[in-house]
Amino acid sequence: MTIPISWYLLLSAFLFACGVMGFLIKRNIITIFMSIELMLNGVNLSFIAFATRFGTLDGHIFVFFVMVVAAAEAAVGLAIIISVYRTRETLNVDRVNLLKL
Amino acid sequence: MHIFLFLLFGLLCAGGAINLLIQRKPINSALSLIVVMGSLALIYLLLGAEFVAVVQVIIYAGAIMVLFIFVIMLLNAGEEEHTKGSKVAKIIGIPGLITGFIIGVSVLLQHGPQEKRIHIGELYGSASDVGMMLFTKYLLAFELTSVLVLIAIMGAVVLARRSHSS
Amino acid sequence: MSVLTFLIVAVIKIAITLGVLLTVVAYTVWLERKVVGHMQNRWGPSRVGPFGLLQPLADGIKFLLKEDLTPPYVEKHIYLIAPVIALVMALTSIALIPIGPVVHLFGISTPIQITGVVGATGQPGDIDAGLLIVLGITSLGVYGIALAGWSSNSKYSLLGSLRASAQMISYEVSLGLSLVGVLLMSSTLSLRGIVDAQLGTWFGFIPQWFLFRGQFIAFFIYLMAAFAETNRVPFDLPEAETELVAGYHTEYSAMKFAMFFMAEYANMVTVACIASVMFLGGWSGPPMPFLPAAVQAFLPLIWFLLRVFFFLFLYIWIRGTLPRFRYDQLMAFGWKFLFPLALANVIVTAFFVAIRA
Amino acid sequence: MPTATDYIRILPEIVLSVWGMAIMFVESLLPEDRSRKDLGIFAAFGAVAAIAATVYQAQPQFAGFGFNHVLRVDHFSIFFHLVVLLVTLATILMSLDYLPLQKIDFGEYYALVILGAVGMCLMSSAVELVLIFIALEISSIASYILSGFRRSAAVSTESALKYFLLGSFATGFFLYGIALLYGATGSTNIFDIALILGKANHVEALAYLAVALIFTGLAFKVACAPFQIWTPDVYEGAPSPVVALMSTAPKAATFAVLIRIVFEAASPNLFWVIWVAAALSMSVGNVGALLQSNVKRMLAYSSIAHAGYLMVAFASASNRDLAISSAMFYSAAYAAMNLGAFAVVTQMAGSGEGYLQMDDYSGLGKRSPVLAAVFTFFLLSLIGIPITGGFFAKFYIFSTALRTRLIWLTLIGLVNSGVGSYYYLRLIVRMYMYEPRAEIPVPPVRLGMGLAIAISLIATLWLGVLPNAVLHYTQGMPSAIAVR
Repeated sequence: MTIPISWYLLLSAFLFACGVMGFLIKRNIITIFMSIELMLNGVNLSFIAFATRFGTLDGHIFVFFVMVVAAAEAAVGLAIIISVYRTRETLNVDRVNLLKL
Repeated sequence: MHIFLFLLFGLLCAGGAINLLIQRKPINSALSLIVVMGSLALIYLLLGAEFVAVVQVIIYAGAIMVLFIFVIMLLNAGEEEHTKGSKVAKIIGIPGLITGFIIGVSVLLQHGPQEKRIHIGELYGSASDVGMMLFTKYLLAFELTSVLVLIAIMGAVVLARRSHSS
Repeated sequence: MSVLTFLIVAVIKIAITLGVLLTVVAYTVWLERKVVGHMQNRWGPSRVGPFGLLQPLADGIKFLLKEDLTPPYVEKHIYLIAPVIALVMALTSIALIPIGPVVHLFGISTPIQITGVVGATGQPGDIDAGLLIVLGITSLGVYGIALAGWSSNSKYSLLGSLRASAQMISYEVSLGLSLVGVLLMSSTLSLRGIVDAQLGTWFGFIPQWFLFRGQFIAFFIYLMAAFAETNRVPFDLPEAETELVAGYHTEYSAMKFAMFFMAEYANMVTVACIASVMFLGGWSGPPMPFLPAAVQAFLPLIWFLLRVFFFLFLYIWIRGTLPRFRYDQLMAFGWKFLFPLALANVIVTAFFVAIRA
Repeated sequence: MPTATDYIRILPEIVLSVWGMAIMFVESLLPEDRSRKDLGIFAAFGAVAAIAATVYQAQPQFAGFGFNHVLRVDHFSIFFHLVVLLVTLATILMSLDYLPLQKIDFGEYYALVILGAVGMCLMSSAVELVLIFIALEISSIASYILSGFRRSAAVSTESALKYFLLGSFATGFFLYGIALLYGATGSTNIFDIALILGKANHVEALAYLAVALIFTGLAFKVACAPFQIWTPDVYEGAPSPVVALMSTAPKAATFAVLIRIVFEAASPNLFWVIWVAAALSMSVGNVGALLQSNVKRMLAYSSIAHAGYLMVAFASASNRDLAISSAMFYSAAYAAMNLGAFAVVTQMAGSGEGYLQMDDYSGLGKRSPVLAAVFTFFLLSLIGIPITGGFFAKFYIFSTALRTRLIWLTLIGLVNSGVGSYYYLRLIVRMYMYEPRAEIPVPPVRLGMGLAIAISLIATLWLGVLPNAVLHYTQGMPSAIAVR
């Protein structure tokens, strides 16, 4: 049995859309950040699927770098979240509102 | 077999993603994200990307998400409050997202590549292949990640450490 | 090999491995109590059966029959699933470890390794990234502990699991780096390939283990990091009973507690297996031509188990000897000593490998 | 194997990395109560050394692709290297006395600025999307951290949080765009992509979608409407020298990436998307700025507006050579004048960044005539008055637009410039016509700050009075980047 590549691409688009949706509707900072990770995961699936299509490894390499960047972002992001929590004692993004939007 | 595995893990993935949105407690969202990442690793295996699949488990599930859970535990993040939220996000964002998603899906379906089909066991992304490419064609990018990680480490330390006594 | 035989063989291998592993786990507990007892001038278990040999059985029955308490304010689902995660991750990783060469039984040849298969050429095949998968699975084990502490809704548990996750993440780095030297020298990630790279001898009697080929510093780093990864003395801060009652499993009782217990000992076995494969040449050993053929067939297995036993004994020995670290000492040791040392080892090894190439 | 020439092609980046690491190393050796000013001066020398390396690199024999075609040294990259590095230098200089004043005197600050510049520099020379992505992330992550550097101040951490969340969100779009572009062409190298897309008879819808997503991601990063929402908040909360940095250098670098992608790789024509983005940015920025009473917020909105003006150049893409050179000139001029404006804001803000309201600038002309004059000069340049860099920048942009027959867009731009001049002038009027509020002290300008202001002043003036040299250099560029 074989599966067309576009199935993988649709799954990837779905994950990406879920991530964007989470970014828009979630209110907890950590969950919002997790939604961003979900977006990146969706993108990674696209890269791997396309890499399989072309039979090249560039997509794999890109995913590898995305992971490294995600790890770096996670470290910095969580540190920022901790420092926000220290000054504001809340994790709700709407209560982090000293600056008017 | 292949199609069954794809459907199984694909549904797990999609279910995890939806569960992330529905759950109110951050820890549950984190767990569903781990489910998504785990099933993605298995989907990568279906696509033949062996090395990436393993690295996905080690880095995403084994390091990044542990960090998330660690912070959730540390800050004792409880149930999400219900607040109004940004109106701009809801008025512009969600319709924009939906239209974007529809456009994206239609483009992927119409013009997306469909010709190539994948056979199970067609492994080609082995660690040595990826490593070879990483240290030849993408050498500079690889070296550059060290600067990136250095910045991240330094930043995490600077932001999260307690103030100096002075 | 047809798919059916493959499945049957796989199931048999899994059953045997699981049986052996659980027995080893049970008797490691017995051994520990016995050895530590003797070290402290006591007898250790001695009532149930000769030398207390049936003690693990009695303990098992006790765990099964005890009342299974679930404290009222726990996060129920996570609380229930945490010990399962810990145990499953601990038991799964053993599947990738090559325990012996190919055996021929009833006309079927198969390597003694759950994930191994015999390829078309009759050579044993192994997963390319075997070691990475083992590392991946072990790195998932931290979830069991972290979630147990969080879901118990008790501050001792939470502190214990915070300590445990920080400790495990920190030492995982040194653990991984200590293996890189071996990987550089064997230039493969397949565990079977790594064992094959150490099969020869010098002068007919010194085995060409990586331990003797310049990786002894890596070996010691690995040992220390492995102690920390398995939360054993002197790194057993997560369950330091004088400070934290019992750490992350304070609120667990009966079988759920037993799962954590088994997970810890299963992890010890896995870590010992990896150490044997990476540094001590796996199942290799001197040929014993004077033994009967039936025994010879089991020799590799025996060599392997001997090594594992050595490591398990070492664990127990150290537990009977050393006091516990302080938490800041533990972190400083991991990051300021082991980590740079492991990095230096990688650099030096890479240098020598490059010179030779 | 990389050759020696390959290494020369990343010489500025190497210098910066080594310098950054040296700063980190020395920082850990210094006693805790010692001032980090010397470290900052050391960092400034690092920026100067990197400038020297760039000048050395600019020799013609080093031009070309390096490291397996992942980067390319040409006029274009040299130009943006210089912009980024000068901004970095000025930022370090203006931070020397700022950090002790805010009690955040840590050496890591300088290391982050220097290492962040590595990313910004590489963004302008990279032609491989992998490398661009990592370089972009280096510069962004460094900016996230820097904007939360006053970590005991709630506004600063909040600003870091918002910047971080929206920045990573944008990264997601950027990446998805790259993934689809890779899917449409099978390559991640800009020149290969250009070749493949150029050969195809019709551009696949996939490629359109991909470029649109990439554009969305980058528009977030350069604060271009409709993705500008984060800008005022982030700029208000972040430490002022950091705002000076991040509103100029990473922005210029991101524009460099956009130029590479829009003019080089992307045959998909996004004319209307860019047109709308440009018109919207100019209008939103200028109208938003009118309503502000906080100077930092006002400058934030003004930076949105300026991103809009720059987008006009992108809309003139059919007039390729002129568009590229005017976009480059504009980003340099904008960097110079905005840097100067924020330097003055930094100087005025005082301890704890207490004095940021327009009201606090009343009577500055009497209290500190020199500072007021300098600030007036930068504001006039932001308006686009002759003899300032801002004038020629706007002039080239709009004349390019007119030659491309973008009548409406030019009209919108000119109207917006008129609206814009109102709020800049309002500040100037406040400085000279209003009575000073006696209780606000004007701290003396220290050497570091003076040098920083001097750099931006000279740059703005030079671009305004003698634009030809720079313009000539930028006009050499289009042919340079077109060489395959």
